[in-house]
Amino acid sequence: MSDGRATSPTFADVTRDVARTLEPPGNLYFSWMSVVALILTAGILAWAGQIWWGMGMAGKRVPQMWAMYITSFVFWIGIGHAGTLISAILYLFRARWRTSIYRAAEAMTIFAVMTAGLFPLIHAGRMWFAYYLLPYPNQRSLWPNFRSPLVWDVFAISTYLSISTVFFIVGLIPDIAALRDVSTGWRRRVYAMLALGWEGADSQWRHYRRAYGLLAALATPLVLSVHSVVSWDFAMALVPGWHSTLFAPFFVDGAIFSGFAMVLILVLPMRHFFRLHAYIQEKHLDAMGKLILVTGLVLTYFYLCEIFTSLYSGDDIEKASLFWKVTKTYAWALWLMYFCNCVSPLVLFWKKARTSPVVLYVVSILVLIGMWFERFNIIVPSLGHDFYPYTWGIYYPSPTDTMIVIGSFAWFFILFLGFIRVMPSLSVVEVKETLPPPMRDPTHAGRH
Amino acid sequence: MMNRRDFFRVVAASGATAAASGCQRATETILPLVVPNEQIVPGVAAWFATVCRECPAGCGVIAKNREGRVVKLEGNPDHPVNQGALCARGQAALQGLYHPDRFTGPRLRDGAALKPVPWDAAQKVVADKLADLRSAAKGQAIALVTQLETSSLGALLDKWTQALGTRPRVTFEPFAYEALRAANRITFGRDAIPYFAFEDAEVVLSFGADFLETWLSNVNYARTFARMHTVRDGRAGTFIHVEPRQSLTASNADEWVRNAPGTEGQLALAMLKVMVDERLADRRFAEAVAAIDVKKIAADSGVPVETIVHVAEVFAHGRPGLAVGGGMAVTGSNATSTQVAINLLNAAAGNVGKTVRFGPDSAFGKVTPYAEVVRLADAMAKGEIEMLLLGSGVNPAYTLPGGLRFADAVKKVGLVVSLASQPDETTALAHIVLPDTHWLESWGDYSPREGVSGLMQPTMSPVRDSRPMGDTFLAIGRAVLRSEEGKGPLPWATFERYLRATWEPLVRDGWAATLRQGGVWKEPAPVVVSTRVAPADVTPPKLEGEADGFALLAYPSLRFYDGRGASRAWLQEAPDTMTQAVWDPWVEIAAETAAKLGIAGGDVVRLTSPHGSIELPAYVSPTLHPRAVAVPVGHRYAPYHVPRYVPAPSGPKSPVAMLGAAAESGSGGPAYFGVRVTVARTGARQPLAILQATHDQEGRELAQAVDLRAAREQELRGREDHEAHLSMYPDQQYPGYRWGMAIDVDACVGCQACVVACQAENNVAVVGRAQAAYGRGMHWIRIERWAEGEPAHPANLFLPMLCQHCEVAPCEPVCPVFAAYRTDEGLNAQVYNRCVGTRYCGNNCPYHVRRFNWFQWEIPTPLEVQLNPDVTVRQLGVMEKCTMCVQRIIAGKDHARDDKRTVKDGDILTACQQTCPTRAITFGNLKDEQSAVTKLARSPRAYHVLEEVGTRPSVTYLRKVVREHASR
Amino acid sequence: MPDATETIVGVFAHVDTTVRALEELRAKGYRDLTVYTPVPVHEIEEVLERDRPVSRVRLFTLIGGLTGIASAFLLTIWTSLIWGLVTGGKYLQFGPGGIVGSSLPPFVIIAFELMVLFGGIATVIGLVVLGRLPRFRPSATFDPRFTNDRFGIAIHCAPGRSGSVREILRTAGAEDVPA
Amino acid sequence: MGARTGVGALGLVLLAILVFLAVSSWSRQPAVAKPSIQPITFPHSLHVQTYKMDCQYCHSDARRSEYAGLPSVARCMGCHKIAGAALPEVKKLADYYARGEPIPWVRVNKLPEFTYFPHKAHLRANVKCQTCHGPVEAMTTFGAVTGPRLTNDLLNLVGLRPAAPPLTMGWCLDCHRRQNATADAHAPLDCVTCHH
Repeated sequence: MSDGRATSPTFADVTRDVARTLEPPGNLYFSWMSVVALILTAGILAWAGQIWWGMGMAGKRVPQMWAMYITSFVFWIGIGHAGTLISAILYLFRARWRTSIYRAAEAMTIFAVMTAGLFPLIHAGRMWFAYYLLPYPNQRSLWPNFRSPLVWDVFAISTYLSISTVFFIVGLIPDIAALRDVSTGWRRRVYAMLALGWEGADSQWRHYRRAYGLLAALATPLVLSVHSVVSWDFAMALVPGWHSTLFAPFFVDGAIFSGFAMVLILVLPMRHFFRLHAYIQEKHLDAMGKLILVTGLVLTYFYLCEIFTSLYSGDDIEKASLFWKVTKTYAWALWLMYFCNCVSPLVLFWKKARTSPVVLYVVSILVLIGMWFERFNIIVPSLGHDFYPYTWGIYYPSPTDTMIVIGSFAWFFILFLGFIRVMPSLSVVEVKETLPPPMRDPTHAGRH
Repeated sequence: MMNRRDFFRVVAASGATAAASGCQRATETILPLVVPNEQIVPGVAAWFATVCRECPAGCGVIAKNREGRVVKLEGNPDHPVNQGALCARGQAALQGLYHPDRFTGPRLRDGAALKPVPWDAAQKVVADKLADLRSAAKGQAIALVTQLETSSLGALLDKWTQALGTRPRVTFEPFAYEALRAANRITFGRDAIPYFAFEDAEVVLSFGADFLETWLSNVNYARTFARMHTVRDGRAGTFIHVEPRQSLTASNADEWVRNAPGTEGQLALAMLKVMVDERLADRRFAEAVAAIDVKKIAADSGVPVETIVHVAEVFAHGRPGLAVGGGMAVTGSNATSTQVAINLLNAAAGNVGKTVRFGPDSAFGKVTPYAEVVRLADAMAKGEIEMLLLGSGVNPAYTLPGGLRFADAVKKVGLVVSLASQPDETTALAHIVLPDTHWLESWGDYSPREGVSGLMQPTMSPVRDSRPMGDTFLAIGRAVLRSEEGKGPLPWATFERYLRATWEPLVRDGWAATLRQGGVWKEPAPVVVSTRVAPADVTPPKLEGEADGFALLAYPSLRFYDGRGASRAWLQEAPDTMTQAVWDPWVEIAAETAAKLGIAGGDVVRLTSPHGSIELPAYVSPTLHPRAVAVPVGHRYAPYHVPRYVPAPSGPKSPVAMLGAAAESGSGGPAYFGVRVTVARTGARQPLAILQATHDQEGRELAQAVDLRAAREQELRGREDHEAHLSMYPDQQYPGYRWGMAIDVDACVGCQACVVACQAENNVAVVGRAQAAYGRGMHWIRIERWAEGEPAHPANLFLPMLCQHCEVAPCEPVCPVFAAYRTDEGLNAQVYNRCVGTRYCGNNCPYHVRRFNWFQWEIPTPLEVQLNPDVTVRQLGVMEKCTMCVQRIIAGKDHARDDKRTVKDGDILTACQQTCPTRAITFGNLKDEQSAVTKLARSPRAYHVLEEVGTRPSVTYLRKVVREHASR
Repeated sequence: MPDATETIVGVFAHVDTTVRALEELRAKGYRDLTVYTPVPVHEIEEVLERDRPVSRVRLFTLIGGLTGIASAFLLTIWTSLIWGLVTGGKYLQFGPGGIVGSSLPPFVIIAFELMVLFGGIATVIGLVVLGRLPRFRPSATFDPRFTNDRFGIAIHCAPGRSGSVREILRTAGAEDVPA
Repeated sequence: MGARTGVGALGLVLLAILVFLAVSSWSRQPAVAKPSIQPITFPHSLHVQTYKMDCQYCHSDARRSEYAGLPSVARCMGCHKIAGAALPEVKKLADYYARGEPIPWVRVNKLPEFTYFPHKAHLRANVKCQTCHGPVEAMTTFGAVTGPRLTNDLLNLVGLRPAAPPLTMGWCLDCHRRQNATADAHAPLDCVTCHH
C-alpha cells in the first residue's frame, strides 16, 4: 500500500478483524431482524392473497398492465449491477480500492437479483405456469418464444445470477478457508465443508487466479448485457416513451448509479458497526462518491437526450406522452426523480461531501428513491398516455402491491443481514493482497 | 318441443361438473339419454325460431340450442321486421332466461316475504277469490293488466275476462305513442301508427324520434335507415334531427338542430310555412300556417331562421322525404298538435303513401291508452278494485309516473296476483306470484305489424319451475267456472292447444314449416288516406313545477327500454354510447347550467319536481339545451346485482318518479315531458363509471371522415395506390384462407348490439361497476364515440374497436410462450391454456383491445348454463381478446368441407356482424378476390386505425361520410 | 505417501525469505515443491511459474463458451423449425425450397447469454478439476497458519537429503521447520 | 477422488431440476385414466368381435358431432329386450330403462376443458377409433392409459423418446405432422383449432 501508514494492519489483523464480524450478534441486530421479518411476513401474506384472489388485488388495470412489480423488478436488477461491476470490471482495471467493499457488493448483487427474480413470478397472472418460459423437452412439444424479450430476460437473469453466484463462491473459498483455520467448534466444521479443503497451495492458486480472471472477463460483458436486455423489455415495445434505442446505455448507467448508492447504504453502517474504518477508509468513500457523481451526470445527459429525441422526433404521440408526463397526474414523480437523480448527486462535487458518511448516506437514499421512481416513470405514465386515448387511465397502487414491494425490501435485507453474520463480508484474501506483503528486508517494500 | 326436459336435467348436471373442475381428478360420470331425442345431437346446435318479446317491436329470433340449452340468440334472417339483426336488448334476453333471481316456483305472501307454495295451492287461492267475487257479483272489481299481446294470448285472455265477467283487459305499455295515433286520427282519419319506409326516403327529418334507440321498432328502422343513409354508388340520403338533447339518434344525423324543449311542433309548422312560401308545397297548406310567424318561432325555439329555411328546403327537395315525430317531442302537453304539424309536413311534401304507409300498421296501435290505466289506478285508490292480475312483462310499480301513486293505490286491492318470472318493484307489492315461463320457453305468437305474424315455440324446457301464463289462466278460469277440459267457454287443455287451434286454418298442414320459418308474413294492402288540412296551432308545452326549473327530459334508454332490460347484467355493463357510462344512472346537465350551479361530473344532485324527488350523479354535457336536464328511464338493479356488481342504491333512480299523473288531453298518453325540476347539489360525490377517457381524438385520426363530395369523387377515380410496405423480412404466406374484416364507420350507429352479442357468444365475463370503472372491463369489442368540431355541437363518429388481427402484431413477439401468435389463416390467436399472464401483449397493443382476467369472474348460477360450449371459459390470470369468433370459423370450414367446397361469403358470420342492425361489419376471406370484405378493403374510403404504427391490421375501416351542410 | 520420500515443511513469516528459499531449492534441483500462501503473491508466483505451462483453466472456458453459443443456436433454430409459429410477421420455417423466413437476430442474445453461462460454469469445473477440489482431509504438509499470515514450503525429497533441505530452509530465514 | 464427487454433486443438482420440471409439466395435465369400474360390466370385446358391431352403431354421433356420444338406454334396449335378457348385467340395464334413469357410466377418456377434439373431422379423415382409444375391441372392461406419465417425461428429458401415450398434445401433433408429411391431408397445426 503506497501511503504505508504505520497503522496499516498486518495479515493477522485482517483475519482477526474479519473473524470478529462473525461473532454472535447483539440485541440490536435481533431487533432489526425481527422488524424486517415482520414486514416480510406481511409481504408474503399479500402475495398469497394475490395468488388466491387474482392479479386484480394489485392496482393494475388497462392501460397500466405493468406497474409497481416491474418497476421494482427493474429497480432490483439495477441494484444488482454494482456488485459484479465492482468485482469484475474493476478487477480487470485493477482498481485496488474495490477490495474492501467488493464482498459486500457481491452479496448485495446476488440478493438483489434474487429479489428481482421474484417479481416476474409475483407479476405473472398464473405464476404456477411460469415454468412454461423454461426451454425443456415436454410432452406438449412446445418451446418458449425466443423472440420475446421476456425469454431473453429469463436467460439473461438466470445467467447473471449463476455467474454472480459462481463468482461470489469462488471468491469466498480462500476466505472461508482462512476463517476455518481460526475458528473452532461447529463453525469450524461448517467452514471446513464450505472451503472445499482449500489450502492455498500454489497448485490451487495458479488455477484459481486464472479462473478468477476468466470469470471476470466473462462477467464484464454480462454486466453490461443484463440491464441492456432488461431495457429491451421496454425498448422492443411500441409504447411511446419506451420505444427508444437510448434505453440500453441509459439503463446500464442508471443501474450502476443505483447500485453504488445501495452499496453505500449497506457498507456505511457495516463500517460503523463493525469498526472497519481501517479497511473502508475515506479514500474508498471518495472513490464511490466520484462514481456516483459521474454516473449521475451521465444519467442527466440521458434524461436530456430522452427529452430531446422526443421533441425532435416530430412524432406527436411521443410529444404528447412527454408533455403529459411532465405536466399532468404523475408530474410529481417525474420531478422528484429529476431532483433525486440529477440535482442531489451534485453535492458530491465537493470532496468534503464525498468523504462525509452522513452526506453520502443521504444522497444514496435520495438516489435510490429517484431510481425507483425512474422506473415507475418509465412504466406507469408512459402506459397511461399512449397511442389510444380511449383507454388512457390512472393507476392507483393497492394495499397488496404496496405491501409486496415493501416486503421485497425486507426480503433483501433479511438475506443481507443474515449473510454478514455468517460469511466474511470483507474479503480476507483481497484485503491482504492490498497490504504490503510482509518482508524481512524492508527495501523490497512498496514494489509491485 | 318433445320431451326435452329429461335431457336438460342431464346436461345441466354434467355442465355443473364441467364448470367446477379445474384440474379435478375425481371420477366423472357421463350420462346417456334414456330415450333419444331426434332433434338434438350432442355437440351439434339445433336452431328454433321464435319471436323476441323484450319490447313490443316483435323481432324474429332464432335460438341456438346446444345439448338442450339455449346458448345464443340471433335475429331470424327471414323475419321481415329485423331481417336477421337483433339489438342489445334482444341479445341479452338470455340473461332473463337464466336470470339468477327467477322465481323457482309460485310464491305466496307471508308478511314481508314471499314464501314458496305448491302450484295447486297458489292457483286455488286465486280461483277461490275469483269465485267469491263472482258470486258477490263483483266482476267489475277484478282487473287484468298485461303487456301488449297482439294475438292468441291476448285473444285467449279476452275470452277469459268475458267468461269470468271481469273488467276488460288493460294492455299497458309505458311507451305507446298515443299521440301518433291521435294525430293520425286528426290528420288522416285513421287511428293507427303506420309503417315508416325509411329505406325509400331521400331525406329523413326527425323531431325527437329516437328510431335508432327505442322508437317503435328500432332494429327495423336502423336497418332501413342504414339502407337509406349509407353511401352506395356515390349516393346517400340525408338525415336531419331536431331535439334539445344530442341523443344517439341525433349523433347519427347529418345535421342536428338543437331546439328549446317542446318547440318541435312550432318548428315543424315554421318549416311548413317556409315550404309554402317558397312554393315547395301545395297552396292548400297555406291555410294551415297562415298564422305562423317564423321569426317568433325562431326566437322561441332558439333555432335561427336560416336553419329553419335551410332544413325546410332540404326536406322539401327530398323525393320522397320522411318526417317523423317521437321521443320528448310527442309526449308533452302539446304532443298531439306537434304530431299533427309533423303529419302536415309529410302531407305537404307528398310523402303519405310513399314513406308513410298505412296498412302495415304497427301493433302499438292496439295498446290501451294510458288514460285507461289512470282510470284503473283511480278505481284502485278508491277501493273499487278487489283483485288485480298482472301479466308478466308489466311492472307498473316502477314504470308508472310517481304522480299516480300506484304503490299507494295497490295497497287498497285485496289480492294482487303477479305472473312475473322474476322479482321486481311490482312483485314486492303482490300477494301471489305465479311465475310465467320465459318467452324462450313458451308457445305463442306475436304480430308486430299488420301482415307479419310471428310464431313462438319453446326453444328449451323451462329453467325454473314456471307455467305458461295462458295455462295458468286456463286452469284458474276452469276452476272458477267449475268446468272440465274440452267443455265450457275455456275448453283448451293448454295454451298450446289454443294456439294450434287458432293457427290451424291459417297454416293447415304447414305447421312444421311455419315453425321453422318463425311465422307467416304477407304484404297487407296499402290503405289510402286523405289529408285533412286545418289551421294548426301548437301551443308551447305546459310544464308543472317552478318556472325557473329545468325541463325534465325522461327518455327511454336504449339499453333498458322501460326498465325491462335492466335486470340483465350484460346490458348494465354495455356502456351507454353517448356517455360511455356503465351501471350507474345519471342526470345529464348542460355545461352552462353546471358551471352556474357549481356542479362537476360525478357530483350527486337532487332533482325535485312537484311529484317527487330523486338523487343522481351528474353527467355534465356540453351539448344539452341549457333549459333542460335529461334522465334516462329504465335504470334499476336486479337483486343479484347488489352488492355483487354495484353498491345498494339509495332511493329511487327513475325519473318517472318525478312525473305527473295526468294524461295528455289530445291522445290520452302519458307525459314524459311534463315537469320542471329544480337541481340542487347534495354535497355527495359518486363518480360515474365511464369507460372512455376522452372523446377527443387528439389528432390521432382513429375515426376518420370524408366529405360526401370527396367520397363520390374517390369512388369514381378509385383508391390511390398506397406506398408499398417495406420490410427486411419476407411476408407471411397464407396457404389457405386469410380472414379479414371491414367496418363501415359511416354505417355504425353506436347501438351496442355487437358488444352484447359478442359477450353472449364468447362467454365474456361481467365485472361490475367498480372494476369496469377501473379499466378492467372484459368486452372484446367496444363502441367508441369520438367528438369532432366544437364541443357544444360536435359531429360524433362511432368506432367499433376490436382486435385488429394485425399482420405485424406488436402483441405476438413479446409473448414468451407463444400464447399469442399468428395463425396460417391470418388470425391473431390467443391460446388461453398457454398464457402465463405476463400482460406484456396488453401493454404493447396500441389499440388496447386485450383483456386480462384480473379475478376469477363469477358467473352466478344458473347463468353458467348459457355459456357457449364451443368457447373456453377463461381462468383468472389469462389474457383474452377478440378471436374473430374462431369457433364459428372452424364450424364454417367444417360445413364447407362436408359439402366438399371452400368457404364462401356468408358461410361464416361473426357474432358482431350477424347482429349488426346496420350491417356495418363485414367478415370474410381476404384472399378471395370476389368476397365482399376484399372489395371493401380496397374501397377508396378504406383506412386502418393508427396506420402509421405499421401494424398492418386485418380489420379495415371505411371512413364516415359527412355532408357539406352538416355544419348546422 | 510412498516410503521412499520424506516431506519437509518450512514455515516463513515473510515473502522475501520464502522467495529466497525457493530460489535456493530450485537451484539445488528440488522440483517437487508445494508452496502455501495466504494470498497469491506475485514474487512467489514468478519463481514457481517460470517453467510451467499456463493454467489449462482457459481451455475449459473456451470450450464451455463455444458449447454455449452452439447449443443456443441449435436450440433456438431447431425449436423454430419444428414448429414455425409466426409472431409479429417474423418466422423461421421449413418451406418450399428449404428454410424460409428470418428471425435470427434475437437468437444472438440467447447465444451470448449461454456463452457466458456455459463458459463460466466450465471455468469453475476447470478450477475444481485442476485444483483437485474438494478435499475432505487436509494434506499432511498443510498448516492452519498458511491461510492466515504464514507462508509455507513443502518439499518431497529422498529420505537421505532431508538434512540439506532443512538447512536450506533455515538459511533462507524459515521461522520454523517442524520435524 | 475430489473431482468425481464435484461432478456428482453437480449432476445431483441437475437431476433435481429435471425432476422438478418433469413433475411440474406432468402435474397439471389430463388425468391418467384407470381401468374403470362401470355400473354395468359392458364387454366391448363381445359386442365388437362376436357380434361384429360397428363402433358407430352405438357411438353414432361421432360422424356428425364433436362428441362420439353414448347410446341411449333405449338403443341398448332395442337389442336387449330379447338378446341376453336373462343375463344379470342386462337385467341391470333393463332396470335403468324401467326407471327411466340414465346409466351413470364412468368416464374413461377425457381431455382438459380447454381442448376441443372434434370426432367428426377425424372420422372424415378416416382416423380409426383405435388410434386414440386403443384396442377397445379387445377389451372386456374399457380402460385406457392416456395422458403424460412421469416415467415417459423423465425418459424424454434424458433424451430417450418413448412412444408418447395417447391424448397428450405432443402425441396429437406428431400424428398431424405425419399425416401432413405422408398423406395428401391438411391436418391443422394451428393452436386455435383445438384451443379456442
